[in-house]
Amino acid sequence: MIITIKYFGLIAEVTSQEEETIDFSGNTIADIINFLNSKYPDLKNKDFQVAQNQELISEKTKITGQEIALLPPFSGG
Amino acid sequence: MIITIKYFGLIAEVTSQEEETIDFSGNTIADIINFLNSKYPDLKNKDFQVAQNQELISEKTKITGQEIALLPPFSGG
Amino acid sequence: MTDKKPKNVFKQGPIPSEFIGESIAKHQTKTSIGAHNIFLGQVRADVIDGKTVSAIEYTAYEDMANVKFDAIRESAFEKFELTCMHIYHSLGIVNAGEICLFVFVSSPRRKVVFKALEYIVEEIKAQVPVFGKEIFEDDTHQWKINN
Amino acid sequence: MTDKKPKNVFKQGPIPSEFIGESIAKHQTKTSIGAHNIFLGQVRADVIDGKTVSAIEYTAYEDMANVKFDAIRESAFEKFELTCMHIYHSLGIVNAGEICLFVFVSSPRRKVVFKALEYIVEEIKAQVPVFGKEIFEDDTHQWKINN
Repeated sequence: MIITIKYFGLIAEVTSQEEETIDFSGNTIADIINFLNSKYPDLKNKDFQVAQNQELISEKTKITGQEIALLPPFSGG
Repeated sequence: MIITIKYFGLIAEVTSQEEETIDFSGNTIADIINFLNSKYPDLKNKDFQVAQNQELISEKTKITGQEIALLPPFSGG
Repeated sequence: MTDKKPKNVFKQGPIPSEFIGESIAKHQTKTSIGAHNIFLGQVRADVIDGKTVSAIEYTAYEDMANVKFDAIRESAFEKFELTCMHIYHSLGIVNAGEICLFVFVSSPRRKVVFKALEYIVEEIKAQVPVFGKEIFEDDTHQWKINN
Repeated sequence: MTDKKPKNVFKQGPIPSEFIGESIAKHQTKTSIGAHNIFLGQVRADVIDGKTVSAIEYTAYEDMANVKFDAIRESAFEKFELTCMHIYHSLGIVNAGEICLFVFVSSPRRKVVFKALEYIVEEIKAQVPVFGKEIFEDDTHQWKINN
């Protein structure tokens, strides 16, 4: 499954990029977090939420193959 | 005792003036209100507070001979 | 009451939107401020018994009003951690749609400005001897009463 | 989520005080309005470990943020009797003392605007994916976190 992953703020600093497209065979958001933790070991210490299709979701949520985003703590305003 | 009385808003309409100076021999604010009620019979139906020396006071307050003001309900802002 | 004469809060006529913009601009040198909160009172074209309000004419017991505004300002500075506070109120004619009250508070942090602004506006409505004459389009009028 | 694309809340760079003044002026034709309440977020020159913040650089997950802003707007209109509501947020560099957030609510009566404005600002802080990078005078930085 082809997934686009977006990174923001501090998380984009850790991954050194703002977006990447990967071919991924896992089922849940937890699977993809595990995969990203291996690829970017510094991610493990960071606080972030995950959005899929622009909605915040939990680790148990199934991947639907659309846009995933890793969002550090919000600091607007 | 010479007293300056100021009228505002609706009260100034009833008295047809914004200020007058009277020579008055009563003791309390109640006395002056009785006097003004006789002079301006339409005052009786009106809602107002009394200030003396720019402080709101009750009818029992003694007249100090300074500035008295009859204030209808506030409607600033 | 102190001997110092309180600041004059009143402005003749409506408060222009440009004046509000300029007040905001003046605060940009104060870099400890993180949050501003502004209240604006605007004259409504209320319809009362089929007649439309075209303007409010404001009068005030000015000396007492300025003392009261000053007391509200000091009380707000005591209650809330504010960097600045400004209050302006119109006197004379303010047409429907124009601004008659401008209250501006600033603080390092946001939570305090909401509480402070509401406190100040409610105090102004309750404590300050200002009187609004609602003038209808046919030149009749009625005296406004704050709720 | 509806199919209609949400309004874009973001503006590049700081929000000018003139823009705020002009927004106020535009509401003077709406003569059912009696009260406006405006919140402005301003960038603070905080001193952190001896270094002074000179600017915040804002980025956002823009599509999601605009959806969230839209949801906050709809929710506020449901909860409160508002005539108008406007939200603007900066993207990119906003220097200390400049304005990064402008929220503007208007209603016939005052009581509702205080509650509505605080609700909207708190929702923005909590729900909208915007990220502020605090840039120090020596060009180092840290990522801001809302409290």
